[in-house]
Amino acid sequence: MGQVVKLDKTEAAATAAPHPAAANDASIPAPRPRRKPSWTPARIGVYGFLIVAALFFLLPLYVMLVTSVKPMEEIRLGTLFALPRHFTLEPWAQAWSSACTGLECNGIKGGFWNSVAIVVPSTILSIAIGAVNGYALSFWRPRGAGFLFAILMMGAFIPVQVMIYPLVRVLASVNLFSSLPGIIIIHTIFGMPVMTLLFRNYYAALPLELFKAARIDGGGFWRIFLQLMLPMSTPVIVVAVIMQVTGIWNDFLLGLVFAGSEHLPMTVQLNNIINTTTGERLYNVNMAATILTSVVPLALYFISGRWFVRGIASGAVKG
Amino acid sequence: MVKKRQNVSIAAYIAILPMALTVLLAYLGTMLWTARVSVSSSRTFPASDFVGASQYVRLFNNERWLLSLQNVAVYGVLFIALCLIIGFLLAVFIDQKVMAEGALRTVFLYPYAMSFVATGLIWQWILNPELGIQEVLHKLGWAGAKFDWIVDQDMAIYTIVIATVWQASGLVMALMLSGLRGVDEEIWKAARIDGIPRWRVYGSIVLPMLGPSVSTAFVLLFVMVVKVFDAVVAMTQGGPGTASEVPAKFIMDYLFGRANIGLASAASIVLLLTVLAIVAPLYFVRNRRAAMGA
Amino acid sequence: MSNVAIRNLQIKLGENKVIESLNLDVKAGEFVVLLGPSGCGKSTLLHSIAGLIDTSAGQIEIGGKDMTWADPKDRGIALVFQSYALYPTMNVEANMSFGLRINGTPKAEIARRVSRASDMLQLGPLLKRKPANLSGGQRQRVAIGRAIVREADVMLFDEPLSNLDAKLRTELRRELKQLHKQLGATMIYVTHDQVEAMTLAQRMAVMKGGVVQQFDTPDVIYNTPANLFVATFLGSPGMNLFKGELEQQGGRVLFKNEHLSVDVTGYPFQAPLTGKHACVLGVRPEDIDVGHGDGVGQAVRASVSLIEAMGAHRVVWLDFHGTQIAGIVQDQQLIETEKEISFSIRSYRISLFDGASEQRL
Amino acid sequence: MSNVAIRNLQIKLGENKVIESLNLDVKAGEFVVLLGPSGCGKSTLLHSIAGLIDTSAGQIEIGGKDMTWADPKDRGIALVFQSYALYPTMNVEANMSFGLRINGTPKAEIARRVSRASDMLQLGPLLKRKPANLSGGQRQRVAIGRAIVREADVMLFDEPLSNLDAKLRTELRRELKQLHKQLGATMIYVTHDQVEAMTLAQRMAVMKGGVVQQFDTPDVIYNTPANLFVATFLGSPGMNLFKGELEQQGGRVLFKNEHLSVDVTGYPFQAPLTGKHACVLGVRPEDIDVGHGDGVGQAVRASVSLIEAMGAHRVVWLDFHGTQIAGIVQDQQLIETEKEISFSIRSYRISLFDGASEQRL
Amino acid sequence: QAPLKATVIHWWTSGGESAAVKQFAEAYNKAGGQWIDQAVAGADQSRATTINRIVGGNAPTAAQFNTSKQFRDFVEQGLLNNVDDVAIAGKWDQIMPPSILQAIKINGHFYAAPVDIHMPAWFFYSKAAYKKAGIANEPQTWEEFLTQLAKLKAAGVVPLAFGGQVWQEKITFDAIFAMVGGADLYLKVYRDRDQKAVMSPQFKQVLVEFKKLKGFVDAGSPGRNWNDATAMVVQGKAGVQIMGDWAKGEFAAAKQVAGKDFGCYPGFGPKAPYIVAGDAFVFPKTNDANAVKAQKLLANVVTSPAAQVAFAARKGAIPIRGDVDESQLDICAKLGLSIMKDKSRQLPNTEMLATPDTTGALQDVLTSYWNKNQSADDAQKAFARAIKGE
Ligand SMILES: Nc1ncnc2c1ncn2[C@@H]1O[C@H](COP(=O)(O)OP(=O)(O)OP(=O)(O)O)[C@@H](O)[C@H]1O
Ligand SMILES: Nc1ncnc2c1ncn2[C@@H]1O[C@H](COP(=O)(O)OP(=O)(O)OP(=O)(O)O)[C@@H](O)[C@H]1O
Ligand SMILES: [Mg+2]
Ligand SMILES: [Mg+2]
Repeated sequence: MGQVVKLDKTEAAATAAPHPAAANDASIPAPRPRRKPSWTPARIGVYGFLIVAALFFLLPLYVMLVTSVKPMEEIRLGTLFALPRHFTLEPWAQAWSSACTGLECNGIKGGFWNSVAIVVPSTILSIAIGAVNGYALSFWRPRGAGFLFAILMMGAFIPVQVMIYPLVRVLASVNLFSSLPGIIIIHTIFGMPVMTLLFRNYYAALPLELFKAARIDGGGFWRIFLQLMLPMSTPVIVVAVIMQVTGIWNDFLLGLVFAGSEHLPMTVQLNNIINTTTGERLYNVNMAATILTSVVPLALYFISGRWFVRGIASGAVKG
Repeated sequence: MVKKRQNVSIAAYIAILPMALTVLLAYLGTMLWTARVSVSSSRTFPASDFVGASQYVRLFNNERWLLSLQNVAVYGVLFIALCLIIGFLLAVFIDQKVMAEGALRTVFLYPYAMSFVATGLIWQWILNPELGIQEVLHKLGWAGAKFDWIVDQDMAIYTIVIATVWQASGLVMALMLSGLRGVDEEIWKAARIDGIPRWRVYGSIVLPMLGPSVSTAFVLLFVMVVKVFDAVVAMTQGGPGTASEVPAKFIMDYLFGRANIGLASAASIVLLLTVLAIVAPLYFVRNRRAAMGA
Repeated sequence: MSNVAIRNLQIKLGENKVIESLNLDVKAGEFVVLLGPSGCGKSTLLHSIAGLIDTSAGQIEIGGKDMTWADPKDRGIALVFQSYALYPTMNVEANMSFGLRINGTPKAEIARRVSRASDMLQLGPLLKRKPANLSGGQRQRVAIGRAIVREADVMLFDEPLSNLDAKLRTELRRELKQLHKQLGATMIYVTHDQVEAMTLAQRMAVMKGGVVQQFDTPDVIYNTPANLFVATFLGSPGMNLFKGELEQQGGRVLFKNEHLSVDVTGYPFQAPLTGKHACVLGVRPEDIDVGHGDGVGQAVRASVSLIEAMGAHRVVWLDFHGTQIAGIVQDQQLIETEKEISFSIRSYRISLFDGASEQRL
Repeated sequence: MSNVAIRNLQIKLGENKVIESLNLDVKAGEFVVLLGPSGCGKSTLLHSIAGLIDTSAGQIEIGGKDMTWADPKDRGIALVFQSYALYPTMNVEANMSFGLRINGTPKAEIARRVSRASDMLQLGPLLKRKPANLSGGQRQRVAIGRAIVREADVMLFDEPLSNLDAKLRTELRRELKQLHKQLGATMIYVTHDQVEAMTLAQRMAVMKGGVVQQFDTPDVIYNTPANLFVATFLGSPGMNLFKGELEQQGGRVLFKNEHLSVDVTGYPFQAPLTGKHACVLGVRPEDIDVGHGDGVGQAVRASVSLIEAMGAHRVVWLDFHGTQIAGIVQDQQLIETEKEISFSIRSYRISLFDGASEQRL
Repeated sequence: QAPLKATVIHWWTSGGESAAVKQFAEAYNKAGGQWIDQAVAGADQSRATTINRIVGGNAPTAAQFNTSKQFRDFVEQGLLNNVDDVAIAGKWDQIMPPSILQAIKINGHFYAAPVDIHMPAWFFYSKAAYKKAGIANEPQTWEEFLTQLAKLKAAGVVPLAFGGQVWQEKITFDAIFAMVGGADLYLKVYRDRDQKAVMSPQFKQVLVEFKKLKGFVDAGSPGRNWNDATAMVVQGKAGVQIMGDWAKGEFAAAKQVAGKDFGCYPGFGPKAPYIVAGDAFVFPKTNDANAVKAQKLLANVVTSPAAQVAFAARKGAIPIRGDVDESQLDICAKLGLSIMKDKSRQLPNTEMLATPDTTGALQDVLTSYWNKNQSADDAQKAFARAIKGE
């Protein structure tokens, strides 16, 4: 990973040119003539759009946040957008460590490590398989792979819930039902269509000549994949990680069914807290719990940006 | 006589073995199983009898199912179009070397991280004429303001569009951004020399180059459309009435609450065939073009 | 050391039949240069030898074995891509050593070969750079380096020196020649630089539209081009052409047209002549004697339209009844544009072509 | 018509100071060729003139206006990229016409320009193809086409003909010259082909390591190189060099070393000489008279180590006490490798350089 | 001897429900067992989990279902153990209401242990709102109820706090049906699926009356969650809500006291029918002797009077048996318990009478009728088709 970061830096410095605003990011002590005033109308327009869009996107989060720090009496008033009159962090504490999810009243923190134990291997495995599939489909095209892929893509359109019953039977028949490996396999299966598609299309956009050069160099299937294609895949891997971590982290249905009671992810708890049918609802706790649960994917989103490397294949081919 | 193709490494076949197994055992298997169940009288559990097409007959006599298909068509067109447009725009604007890029990216992506059970409720509140935006406008003195789509038979489906676009367009943005960043800088330079305004470069050069990313995003969104469920349940429960019913909710209702997996399976099969009917021609056209051009 | 034999090769790209039916026999250890106009299928040919393009028909034999459908890595080849195709995420050193690392060459040997190549290509200070941070010529050198470190039996070069400066190019030309001697590898080399072609080639294949026009030593091709195309394609400027007729006048053969008459009796016709014959006479610029009849040919007069100083010599363009004729002047005589001047053709150095088939007579 | 003036330009790429402090004054309508070894910063210079690279210091003036920070599109320039940078999703025609369509050129005018360019570049049958389906040379021609249809005031060419065959190259050279005349545009042209440089340039700038070494007409540069670098960089093969000393012997000036003594009394020294002087004598291969003393210089003997036949002439490499000396032989005399032969230096054509500073004396 | 482990899947996940289920767990643990809790929010989800666990060979000891036809298929598939021993020893036949027995006793065997009784159609009203509208007493007839709603409306409060979700619409309809149409018609329609009854003018009248409520709900009702509706009553913004007795939890959370801050009544007049619903545990088939023992112990414990009343008090429900100490219960529950003693007033809810599939179809019909501009005639026809099971 360290290597990738380094690449990011040099890329940014070397390719500053086409973006006017970047003129001032190389630090040179001597006073430099400015390329342009920073605040051109176009620039203002860019920020204007982004700010408006950001406000739209943030509106629900704002409501969630203020709801999560209000006592229930205030929430019942129905003043959605008002700031809390009695600010309280009690709901957050409760959500994290004392909300009841059935008999247990330990909040959502209980399943945290279970979630981690499911997410990490599932993400890695599903991305690895998706990347290999995409790579094979784009560059090697083994016979029949196209057909398999077509069916795989069709499978993406079947509601997960419909597939659960038969999959339970299959996994039960190989003694993997209700186990950690079982849930990892399940996530890999359900992630496969989209992961494969993602990587297949990404690789389709890379210059074919690179693959040819590697073939001439004697690279076999795995060599080319590991040493050439994977390092060039950072942007798409980021997208894949975002999708898989979010999807798997937020899943509770599959976790509930396949993970077995020792491995229930924290979202099962979250669901138990917020999704009660006939019990009373503590909206503030619900919101706090929801935000708390999403902290891991959010953190990931925030730090993932540096791997959206610019011009990853630049300098490779001429023409 | 002549082999048509050069040897493909054995490793390639080994590498796609997991995919082959998954496809055969999980996907093809499930599809066949579902097809089988759909011609039985299964209720809570799969039955092994054969009742012909009666589940299908019942399905197509079911007004709610037909309405669901209709709704999802409207929803799908809008949702996909808006997500692609907004996602692309966000990616483009974020790509302008803006300050706080990481924060903005997170802002646009965060809805994707949050359970719709909670955020759907928030949307329900925000859109509710007694609580949300309309009420705020009234309080601000604009008494005539009206924004009650969520309780309006004709408009409810559009509120689902708003909320789900809010949720998914960040992902499209990320996808597009990864594609954008892959465009060779030299192309940008050439366009600057040619005096092409940035927006035209995005429109005429970069966007076509993003073809694969767009098609990934399209398929992804299409899958989301077919499976849209959480948002509907959290926001409108399919209502008012049946105004925002969608096929996935129909299937889920029959699968669990109404314990009729025969009908649910029939619906799944119909849904799958519909998707196939839409996607296959696209796929065919693309392949043809690939064969002729690139 | 492997020979490369190509038989009836046919290649389609998309709808285009790029190569129709090509035959080429390269001996083991030979240095063959491929020459041909832009888009004639040179790169396509190299790629098909390397196994990167599927052949539609025909056969490719390398080292005595049929390799038509063999995997690129089993063919024992190295290839310099015209478009470089460098690995963008690897630095120069890794780019060069990738192939060696793959086939398990010992570390020390890798280091030796890479350092030799980088010395030869003057890449020493750039070894840790990524391709994106290199100049065009530097990238090209990395592409060459990647191929030569492999020390393969058959080495394919696709315009490897096109983006290098003349000095470096001269040096590398010599280095490549040496490499060839040393490794004894078979080399097939595409270039547009005729000096390169002439100095490197043991044999030269001139292609046009996917067909080999002539395959022989550079000398033979330069001096006795097999057809009009080869004649005009080679040389800079190309051969001067005069349309006319061959006439036999009592044991002597004369080339005649409106303005010119050249005695070609001594010409080594490949087949005996019969009667009159529409024909094209070709003569290289250096065989046009400008300024003084040299006593061999008949001196005629033309006006000077352009003089190009080339350093060592001058190219003088003459307007001879509307056709432009190029002559090379080595000495320091005073020549001025727009003035009339006499020139003559060294008739013992001419080529004659059939007027219809354009083949050499 | 715009002049281009560059003052104290400094450019950094990443950590590298690629251009340190460069000055160049190109007159309006002039055709200037940039020449320099691979990686010396030619492309960087063109890109900075085009406004694609930010300058660290210095000023760029185009058409009399300070354009250091102007947008590329406001500079009135066209640029052929060394790496082509074609729009991959557009066909050849669209690639060429896109810029014109954007700036609202009338349709008829676009059609006219595109068809003229495609005729000139022989791209006619390829207009509907995408770049991916073109050969290397065809892509390069599209890149040229895209620049020339713009008919900009300043046209920048970065090795535009490097991947074309000699014949096409000669034709295009002439066409470009014509275009230059016709448009009156200022042209700055990077090439490694010295024939191209010599024939096209009104003035020529020789660069090294981001610094202009000499900027003058081709003739001046070829015949009186300003320093050792320019002397050896130009010419193919480059100038032969002999190290030695200058001695004044009663009114006469002699160049002397162990094996050689040349009378250089007639040499046009730029500054008067004083005493002994470590010095390098340079002489071009064509000024080495091989096989017979021509009576001007003193004939010495060396052994022939290599003969390169170049068609019109031969390059003879002589081993003169361990140094390789190149001579050009125009006539047909018999020369054999490994035999001894005599040669002489035309002393009225030599160049002398200071032994330490390497500047011309 | 090791304690008898019992894994129990249920969907009691809210605060009040958790407190309730804790009573069962403690009672079971005290009786020598070990309760292993598996809460899964959402009734559908919870039942689906049970199914999958059974299919996957990892069945729980007990699982929650509604006291209804939901587990009929399990019985038919032979996937459940019966608890006849416990039922006979505990004289369930005598102490439990017939509607519940009807649901759990299949082919003469007891396949479920009922744990509570919910009445899904209570009327909760805000005393503050009633005061504001000048209403003194609870309505004795449907007409009076409508008048009160009109008064509330005139006073500027939302008369009926309503959540426009299908199941809430169904609850409301069933309440009106039982009240306006009477128990006979109710049973004829739901139990006997009597087409004539469905097509009768009386039934049509029920539909018409039901739709009248539409005039008393606010614009924001569609899609609203039940507890948001309850909040309106709590706030005094709305007058009445028709909802199950679990809504008391919301009032309690807002520190409101039944009889003081809000009122509750199960229907109009002294003979109003009392709709019965509830939860039950089923016991998936197992041959493990210990597990069977655990199932029996569990069935025994959860139906015992002490556990029952402790559970019901916290859950807001009423016990399945009358022979309990009422003092722990609130006044609504006490009222319910006393009504339950009159068997003639007991009325099973639809789930007990019809398959989930049919119930669902009825919901679809009603939601269409409620939300669209559909005539009562059309709705009646659709209702008839749905109940026939087409
Ligand atoms: N992005 C970059 N970062 C750092 N150094 C760079 C970068 N791009 C080019 N260079 C270096 O800058 C120098 C000048 O590069 P430039 O492309 O201008 O050379 P050039 O004269 O055009 O050479 P060539 O004839 O090989 O094309 C080279 O030594 C190159 O290695
Ligand atoms: N993918 C393709 N699809 C269709 N035609 C193609 C494709 N690639 C190349 N061609 C055509 O095939 C012909 C031969 O191409 P090739 O690259 O072999 O030429 P070349 O001899 O190497 O030319 P150059 O000297 O310009 O590199 C060209 O006319 C080109 O237009
Ligand atoms: Mg080529
Ligand atoms: Mg360059």
